[in-house]
Amino acid sequence: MSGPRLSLTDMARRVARDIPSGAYVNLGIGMPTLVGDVVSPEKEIVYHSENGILGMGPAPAPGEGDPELINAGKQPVTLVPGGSFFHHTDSFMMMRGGHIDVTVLGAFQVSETGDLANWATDEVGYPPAVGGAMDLAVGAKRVLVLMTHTTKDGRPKILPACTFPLTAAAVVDRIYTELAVIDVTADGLVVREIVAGLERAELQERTGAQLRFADDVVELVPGAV
Amino acid sequence: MSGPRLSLTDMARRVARDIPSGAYVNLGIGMPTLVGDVVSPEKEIVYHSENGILGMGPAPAPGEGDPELINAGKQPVTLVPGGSFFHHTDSFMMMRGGHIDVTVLGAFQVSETGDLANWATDEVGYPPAVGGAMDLAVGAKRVLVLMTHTTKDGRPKILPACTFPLTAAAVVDRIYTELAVIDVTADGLVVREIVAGLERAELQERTGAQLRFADDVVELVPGAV
Amino acid sequence: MIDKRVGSLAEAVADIEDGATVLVGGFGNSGIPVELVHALLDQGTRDLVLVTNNAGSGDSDVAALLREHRVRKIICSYPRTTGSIWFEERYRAGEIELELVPQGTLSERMRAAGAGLGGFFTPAGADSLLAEGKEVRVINGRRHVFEEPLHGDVALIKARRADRWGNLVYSTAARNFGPTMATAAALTVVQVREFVGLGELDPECIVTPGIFVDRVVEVGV
Amino acid sequence: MIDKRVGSLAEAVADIEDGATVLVGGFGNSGIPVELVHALLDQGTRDLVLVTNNAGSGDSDVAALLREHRVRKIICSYPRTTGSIWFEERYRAGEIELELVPQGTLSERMRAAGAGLGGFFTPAGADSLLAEGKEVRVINGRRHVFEEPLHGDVALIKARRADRWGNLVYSTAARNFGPTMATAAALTVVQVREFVGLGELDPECIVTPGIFVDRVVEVGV
Repeated sequence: MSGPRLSLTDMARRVARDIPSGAYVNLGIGMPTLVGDVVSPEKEIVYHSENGILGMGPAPAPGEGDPELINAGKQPVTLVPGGSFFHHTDSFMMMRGGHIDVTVLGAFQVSETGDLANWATDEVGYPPAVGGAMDLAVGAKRVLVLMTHTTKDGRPKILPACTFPLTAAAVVDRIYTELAVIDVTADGLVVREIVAGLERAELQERTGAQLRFADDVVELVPGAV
Repeated sequence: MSGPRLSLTDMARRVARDIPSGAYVNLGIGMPTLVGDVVSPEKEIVYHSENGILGMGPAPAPGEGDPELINAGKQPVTLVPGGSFFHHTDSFMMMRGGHIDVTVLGAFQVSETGDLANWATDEVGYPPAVGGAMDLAVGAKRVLVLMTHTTKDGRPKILPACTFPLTAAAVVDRIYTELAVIDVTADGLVVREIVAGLERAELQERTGAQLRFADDVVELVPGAV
Repeated sequence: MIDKRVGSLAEAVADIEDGATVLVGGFGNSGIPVELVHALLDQGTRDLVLVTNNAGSGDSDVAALLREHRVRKIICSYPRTTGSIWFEERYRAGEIELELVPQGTLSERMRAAGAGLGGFFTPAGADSLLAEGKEVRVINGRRHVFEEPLHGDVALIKARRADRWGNLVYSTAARNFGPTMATAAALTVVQVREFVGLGELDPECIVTPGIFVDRVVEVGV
Repeated sequence: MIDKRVGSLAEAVADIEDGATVLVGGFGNSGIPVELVHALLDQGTRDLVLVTNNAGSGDSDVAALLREHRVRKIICSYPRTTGSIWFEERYRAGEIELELVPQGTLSERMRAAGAGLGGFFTPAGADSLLAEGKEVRVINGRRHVFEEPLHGDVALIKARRADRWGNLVYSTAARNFGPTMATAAALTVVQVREFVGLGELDPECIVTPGIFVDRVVEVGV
């Protein structure tokens, strides 16, 4: 797709700005993982991993580390001072019980009422898999979605209603794409920020649901987020 | 009450014989606590306390011990090697979840179908208290009741149906009194053992429910149990 | 920087409001956050709903709250213990509401709150008076009663050590309700014997991860 | 004397029967009781119902059971991972039944079994296809789905150390499903890196008390 857009790093940086210091954060697999790399080092963030880790640190040096100390994406990680280990059931208490302040999730689709579809498509014959997505979506205090604005073939992913199977209804608080930052509000979708150089009409065109624009829409400048 | 009867120590000894080596055991407050004192030292028994102890040992020497290391009866205890501490919710998982092999409980009344009444009487105006009795009664693999055969004023405590509020229905496996050892079976109450010198008719007279007698009723000799 | 340590007991309980549901740790005299409860008494809050296993004994802590007419309702499993004179007095006078809950159910209801569950079926108490007015369902041939989650506005608990993240370890049987209550309250306040540096607690042995803790205060005992 | 140690992997799994429901610990490649699963493979049991978070990867352990047609049904949250070739092959051929469960619900259902509960209501999945055919109830304004306890005939798990009572401690994130599965099975079999003497494990740090464990076997890794 042509036209102005944020890079992946810009998108991750934009999400990172919204994570307050002191937050307990669970980053979903894939694109959301990038957010951890660009959070300001001045913030003290406690990362949670569904497989029983609080205080997850960066990957160990190659060849070092504990092969069983992995994150939800099955990649090797470390533990920071103050971190702890616990079993799966306790880990999901944290997720479902409202103890995680912020989660950043990928998505196939988000509806204008904050419904989230991020676990299954309409692909037939392929075995389904759900993991911890549903527990996290219903339980985190704040659910941020980080995704491309449209599918690879240009179809909108922000829709009046999801067409893919739901992960959870009415859970998404904010959507971050390469084009905009959009809040899910009781009055529908509200654009807070838009990539510099993109017309509002064009953003609407690439979006399946009706957008409103905040009074003070901010411009996001690629490379300077 | 006159006539042949077992002493408290005899009764506790008789119960202790039925606790197999290796068992996880929870002893109720009061009379059942005595059982722990007379179990054969050749058996290795792991005592559980509802307040989060497995491997509870005897009371510490006077003036020693940890004031917060107490049993369910709020008395100071110790921990044996191999013992562990855990929180209340985990402790009641053990009790309710069928992990305790044997519990010995006191009772106000037991019915012929094994209903247990051991938490409330018909006393009016006195505040009720239940503690862990209900969880233990429904959850232990084997529920043994250790109690006097009748009330202080001679009324039967073994009845066709309990008149006091139930703790749990159909949970008691065996009843131990100063007069007899009685099994609760699908065919009703079956006397397995009777104190030496007591007529069967007299035992029946002191019992509110119908008794049957096993083919091989054993005599219990006071002082030689 | 995350720092959940507060400098005084008074500060730790300063914003607890009238009418709050307060979970108070302890079993008998083991694990009671005595100093925090006295700070709450001094703070003056009224109309409290207390959730605690026993209803106090003698004149201290929970009993003192009862004595000073601060408690509207108590949710517990075993209010009647040796020396529970203030509870008994308030109860007989009809001045306090009592919700009696089997001990395992009490703990499990708080866990359900902490775990974000909508309730559960338990066999404990299903055959008893305590199931009256509640949904009873036969599951696998056995009667079960439906029990709802029990949330606290505040939890007051006692632990042995804490770091600035609020990670906790406990001491022997004083652990009892603490770890569960910590998960079930909107605000969890902990008194500890001592603070330790971040990283000094073994990550394999932390019982309550700091995510469940809001404030820790050192009382030295 | 209580001694749950057994001398060989073969002995540890000898009496597992055809048709058994087997809980297998592990998340990704962390905490999988590889040696126990291979012993089960060698033992020859068929028609298994496996409960495990992932459906195996490559040719080892769970994947090997699938390859050798030992598994009738799998209950898990994330069967599709890199290298889950045997699962995918069996699934596409219609040779294996799949019950897909949200990960937290999977763990919580096993906990309910271990805790003697009759089931619970969870918001996770209540808005989704995975709630189809299940009871849905609105609690405090939110949809919840009723989930039943999930019992195992056998649990196969991995821990770091055990004593002869079966007390266990784990290693970092390999703990994952182990402590919960240990509570939920009629027979819990554990492979450990090393045995230690009774009393050598800190009673404050034991994660799985021996009451939940039936057999431990030392595998040295």
